[in-house]
Amino acid sequence: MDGTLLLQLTINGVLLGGVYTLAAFGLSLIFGVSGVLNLAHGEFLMLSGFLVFLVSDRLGINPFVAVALVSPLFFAVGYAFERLLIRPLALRKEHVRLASATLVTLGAALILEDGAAFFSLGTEFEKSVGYFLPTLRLGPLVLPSLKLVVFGLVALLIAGLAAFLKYTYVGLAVQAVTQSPRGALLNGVPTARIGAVAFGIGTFLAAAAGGLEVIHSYVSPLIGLPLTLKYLCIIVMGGLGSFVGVALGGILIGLGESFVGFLNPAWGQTVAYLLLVLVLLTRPTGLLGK
Amino acid sequence: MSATLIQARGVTKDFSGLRALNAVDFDIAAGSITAIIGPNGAGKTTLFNLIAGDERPTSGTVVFDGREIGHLAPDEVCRLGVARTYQSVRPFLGLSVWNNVKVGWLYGRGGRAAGLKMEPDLNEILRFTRLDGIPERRAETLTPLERKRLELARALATHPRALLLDEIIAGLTPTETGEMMQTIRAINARGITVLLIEHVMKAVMGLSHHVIVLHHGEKIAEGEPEAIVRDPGVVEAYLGTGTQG
Amino acid sequence: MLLGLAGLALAALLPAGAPQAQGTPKEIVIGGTISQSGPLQGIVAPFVKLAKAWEDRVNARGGIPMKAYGKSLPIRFVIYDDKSDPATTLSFYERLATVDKVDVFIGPFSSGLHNAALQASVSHKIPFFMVEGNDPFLFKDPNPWRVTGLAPADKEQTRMVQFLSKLGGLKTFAILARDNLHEKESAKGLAEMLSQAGFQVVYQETAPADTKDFASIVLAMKQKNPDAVVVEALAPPSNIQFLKQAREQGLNPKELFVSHAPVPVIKGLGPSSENMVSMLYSFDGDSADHKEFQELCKAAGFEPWQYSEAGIRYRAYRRIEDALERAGTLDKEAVRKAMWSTDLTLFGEEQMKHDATGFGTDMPYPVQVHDGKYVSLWPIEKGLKVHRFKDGKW
Amino acid sequence: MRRSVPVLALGLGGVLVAGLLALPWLPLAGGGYAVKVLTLLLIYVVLAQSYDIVGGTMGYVNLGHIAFFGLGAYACGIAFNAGLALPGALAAGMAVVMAFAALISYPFFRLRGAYFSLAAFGLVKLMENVTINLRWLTGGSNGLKVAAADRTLPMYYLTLGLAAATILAGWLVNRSRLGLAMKSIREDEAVARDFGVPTLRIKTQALVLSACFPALMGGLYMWYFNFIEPAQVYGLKIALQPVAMALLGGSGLVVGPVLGAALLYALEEFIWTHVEHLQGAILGLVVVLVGLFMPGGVARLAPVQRLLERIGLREDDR
Repeated sequence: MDGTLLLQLTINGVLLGGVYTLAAFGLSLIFGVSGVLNLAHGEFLMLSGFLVFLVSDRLGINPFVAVALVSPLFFAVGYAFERLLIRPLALRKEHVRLASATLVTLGAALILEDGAAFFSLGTEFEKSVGYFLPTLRLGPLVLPSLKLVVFGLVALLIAGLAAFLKYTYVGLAVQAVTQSPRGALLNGVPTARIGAVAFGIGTFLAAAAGGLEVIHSYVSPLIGLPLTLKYLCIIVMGGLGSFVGVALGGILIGLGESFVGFLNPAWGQTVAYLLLVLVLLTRPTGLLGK
Repeated sequence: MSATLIQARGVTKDFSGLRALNAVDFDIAAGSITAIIGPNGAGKTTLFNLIAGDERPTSGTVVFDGREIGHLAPDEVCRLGVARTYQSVRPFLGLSVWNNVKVGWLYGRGGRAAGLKMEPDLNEILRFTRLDGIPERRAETLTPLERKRLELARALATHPRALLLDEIIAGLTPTETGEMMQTIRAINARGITVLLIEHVMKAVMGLSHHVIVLHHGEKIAEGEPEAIVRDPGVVEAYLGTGTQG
Repeated sequence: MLLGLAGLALAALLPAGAPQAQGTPKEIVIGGTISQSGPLQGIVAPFVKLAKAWEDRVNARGGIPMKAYGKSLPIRFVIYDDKSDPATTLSFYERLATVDKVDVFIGPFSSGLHNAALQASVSHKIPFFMVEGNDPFLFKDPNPWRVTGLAPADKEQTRMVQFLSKLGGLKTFAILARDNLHEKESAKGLAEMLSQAGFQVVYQETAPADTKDFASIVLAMKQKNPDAVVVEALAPPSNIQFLKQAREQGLNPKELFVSHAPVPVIKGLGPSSENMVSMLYSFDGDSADHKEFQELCKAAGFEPWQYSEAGIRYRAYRRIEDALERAGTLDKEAVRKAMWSTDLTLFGEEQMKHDATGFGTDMPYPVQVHDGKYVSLWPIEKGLKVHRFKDGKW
Repeated sequence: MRRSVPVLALGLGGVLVAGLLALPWLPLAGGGYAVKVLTLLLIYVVLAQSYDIVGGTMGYVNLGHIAFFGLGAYACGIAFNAGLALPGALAAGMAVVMAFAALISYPFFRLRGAYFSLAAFGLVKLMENVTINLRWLTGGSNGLKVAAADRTLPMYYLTLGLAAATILAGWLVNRSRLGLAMKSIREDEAVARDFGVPTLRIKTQALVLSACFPALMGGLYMWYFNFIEPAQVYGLKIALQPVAMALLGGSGLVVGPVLGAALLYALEEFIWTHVEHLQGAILGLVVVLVGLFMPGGVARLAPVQRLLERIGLREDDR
C-alpha cells in the first residue's frame, strides 16, 4: 500500500482509539476505585445515546447541545447506582464480592437493555442522528471531523483527570483508594463517598461517549454488553489505575482494527481480543499496570 | 545442637530501589530457638518471606539443610520443612478449624511423618494447641488468640523442621504470653528449630538461645540474649529510633 | 435432587392435556414465535401487532369458510417470544404443537431459528409455513410439511437487476454484505445475476456481523472506484455505520443501493439519504390488495414502508388463508397439499406459486428515497421516469 | 425453630424424591413439551454445576466457562461429520476441550480475581470470532450442520445422565483432597501456597475437570439441534447464565447450582409463557435482588438449610 493510504489508516485507527478510550476511561476509574467489573457500563452509554437521540430527533435540538444537556445527568445516575447497588457489597469477602457485583451489574444491564428495547417497540430500534460535521481534508487525506472532536475531548479529559487526581482532594483520595482501599480508609479517606463519586464521573464519561456514539454511529438497546466487554479488554490491556495506559490500549486496538480491517475485514473484529490475550501473556498487569 | 539448619550468606533484598536487607549473614543451629529483633522496618518480616520462599533474594543465598532454597517456590520450601505464621494472622477464614489444619497436613508435610494416621495426629495437634473441642467452628468465628493458636496448629500439621513465628506473642495478655511461651518451648522440645520475630523482650529473653539484631536491613549484632541486651550498638539503635520516634 | 421440584414447577405450567374434543373444531389455531428479545427483535418485534391485526380482520369478516364443516371458522394466533435463540424456539414450537395444539405453524425469523422450529413440524406432522426462511440449507433435510412463500435467497434481487439493466449508465459494482448465512447467499446471487446481465463486479466483501467501524472497508472499496455501491442486505445497524463512514471518507458513487434500509437508516443519514435506492416487499398500486395491506399496517401502528418485511408477512397470511380455504378442512394432510399447490394472484400482477423444493415466488421491489420517503421504482417503465442517480451527492 | 418445620420438610422431601424418581419415566407420560423443557433445564444444570467447580469451590469467577461448551460443540460436530459415531465424536470433543483448558490455564491463572474473570470473558468473544473466521473448518457464519433426526428421547436421557454425573463429580470434589486445596486457594491463595499447596497445578486440574462436562454437553447440544452458529454457543448472555444460576442457588454448595438452575429456569419459563412484555427486565430484577440480599444464594438461607438438613442434603462447606 502507498504512503497516503498508510497514513489514512493510521489516522483512522488513532481516532477510533480515541472513541474507545472515552468510555473505557470511566470504566477504568470505576474499576480502579471500587474493584467492581461494572457489566452495566455499556448500558449507561446506550441509555444516554437513546436520550440524546430523542432530544435531538423529537425536539429538533442540535445533537451536540443534546449531549451537553443529557450526559451530566448521568453523574447522578452513577452516584445513585453506587449508593444503592454497589456499596452494600463492599464488606463481603473478595471472591463473594466479585460474584455478587457480577450478579448485580449483570441484572442491572438486563433491566436497562430490556427496558430500552421495550420503549423502542414500534419506533426506531437502532437510533442514529443524521447529523454530519463538514469533513476536513488534508490534501489526499481525510480527517473524520467528529472523531477528531472526540479525540480532542479525550485528550482534554486525560489532562483534566491527571490534574484532578494530582491537585484536588477528591482526586488524591481517588488515587489513594485505587492504590489500597484499606490504607485509604485508615488514613481517614471517606472511601464510600469516593466510590460513589468515581462511579458518578465514570458513568458521566460513558454517557458522553454514548451521546457522541449516536451521532457518529448508532445506538441500539443491544450494544451495551458487547461494548462493555470491549472496554474491559482495553482497561485490562492498559493496566489498572493507569489512564495513559487506557488511552494506549484504546489506540492500540483502534490501530489494530484499522489495519487488519483493511487487509482482511474478517479478522478486524478479532484484533481486540487477540491483543488482550497477547498482552496478558506477556504482562499480567497490563501495559502500564504496576 | 551444633549442625546448621538454615544458613544465610550475603542476603540482599531490594524493593524498587529501596534496600530492605543488605548482605545479611547468619547460621541457625538445628534445634535452637533464635529470636530476630530490631526496630520496625528493620527487615525482619522480609527475612522471613525470603526464607519461606514468598520473596526471592536480590542477591545472596539461603541454604536450608544443605540445599539452596532462595529460588524455590513457597510450597516447595514448605514441603522441605519450613512452616510459618503471619504477623497479622491469616487463617482460612471460611474453613473449619479442622480443615485449616488438614490443609497443612495433606500438602505441607513432604515425606515427613509418613507413618502417622491423619485423624489421631490432627487431634493430638489440636489438643496441643488447645483447639480441641471446636474442630467444626469456622475460623472466622474464632477469637484473636484462638486464631493465633490455629495458625500455630496449621504450621505444626506440616511437621516442620523449622518454624517461623512472626510476632505471635505481640498483643497477648501476660497469662496468655506465659502459655504461648510454654507452647513454643514444648514445640522446640520436639526437636523443631524455631525462629521468632518478637518485640516483647520478656519473651525474647525467656525463650531464645540465640538473638539476631537487624537495623535498617543490616545485621548489627548477634549472640546470647544476655550479651545482646548489653551491646551498646543495639541499645543505641533502639534508643536512637526511640528518640526519632 | 431439586430437579424434581423444577420438573413439577414446569409441569405445573402445562395445562392439563385434555384430549382434543372430536367433531367440528371451534377455531383455526395458527402458532409461531416472533423474536421480541435478542438480536432479531429490531427487525421483527412489531409484527406481533401485524398478526393480531390480521386475526381481527379475518374474524371481522366471519373467519375462513371450511367446506368440511359447512361453516366459517375464526382464526387465532398463538405467538411466543423465542428470544432469538434456537433452543427456546425449539421448545416453544413443541409447546405450540402439544399444548396449544396448533393447526398450522408460521415460522420465526432467520434460518438458524427455522432449523430448530422445523423439527416440531416433522415430529408432529403439522403444516409449517416458513414465513421468513429461504436459505437452501433449510431444504436439505427431507420434510414434506414445510413450504415458504419466498423465492430462494440467491434470486432475491431479480427485480433490482431487471431494473438496473433497463436503467443503463452504470458499469462497475462494489458489493458489501454482512457475514451471515442469508446475506452472503443473497449477495452471491446478486453478483451472479449482475455479471450475467453484463455488469462488472469490481469489489465483493463480507463484513463480520459485529463490525463497528467500516473506515477500512470503505477505503478498500474506494480504491476500486465503482459506479455503483451495493450494500446487500447489510441490515441495520451495520449499514448505518457503513454509510456514515462512506460519506465521511468521500466514497461518492453514481448509484447507491442499500437493499435493507428501514427508517433508522434514513434517519441516521438525514438529508444524505436522498436518492438512495433500496428494496421493499411492496410497491405503489391501487389494487384491493394494496389497500388491504395499507390498512393492515395502519392497524399494526406503522407505515407500510417502515418495515420492508411487512409485505412478506402479508403475503404469508394471504397464502395461509388461501390454502386453508381450498383445503376446506383442518385435516393436516389436506392443508399441507393445499399449501404446496398455491396458485394465487396478488397486487394485480404477482403470480404466487411454489416449486418442487418448496420455494415460493415472493421477491422485493426497488424503491428510492425522495425527500426522506420511499417512492416505488415499480413497474419498471414508471420507475425509469422517477429514478434519479445519486451522482456522489450526500 | 427446628421443631416447626418437620412436616413441611418431610412433605417437600417426599415431593423431591418423587420428582427425582419421576424424571426417568417422564417421557413415557408423553409430555413432549415437558421433555424438551426439562432437557434445556438439565443442560443448564450441567453448565452451572461444572462452572461452580472453579467458580464456587475455588473462588475464581470464570466468566468464560461457556467457551468450553462452544468448543466442545464444534469439535464434536466436526468429528461427527468426519464420520465418527456419537461416542467417538463426544470423546474427541472432550479431548480437544481438556487440552485447550490445560493450555489456557497457564496464562489465565497468572491473573487474580477480577483480572481473571475479565480475561476469561474476553476469551468467549475471541473464540466466537475465531470460529467465524475458520470457515474451512467450522463453516463460519453459515454455522455447522449435522444430519438431522428426532433425537428427543436419547438426548433427554443422555443429558439426564450427564447432569447426574456432573452433580456427582461436584459432590466428590467438595469432599476430596483436591477440593480442600481448591477451597484453601479460594480463602487465601498465598497462604495456601505457603502451606505446600501446589496452586498452579491444582488450578489447572480444577479447570480441566470443570471443562470436560460443558465439553460433553456442547457435543450433545450440537447433535440434538443438528445445527449451531457461533453466536449461539458463544453468546455473552449464555456465558453469564450459568454463573447467575450458580450464585442464585448457592455457589460452593453442590445443591446450589442445581437449585439455582431449576429456580431461574422455571422462573424464566414462567415469565416467557405468562408475561407479555419486559420479561428480560423482570429476570434482571430478580438477579439484582439476589446479588444484593443473598450473597450465599438460596441454599444458604436458614430455612432452606434446615429443610436440607431434614432431607439429609445439608452439606458442610467449611
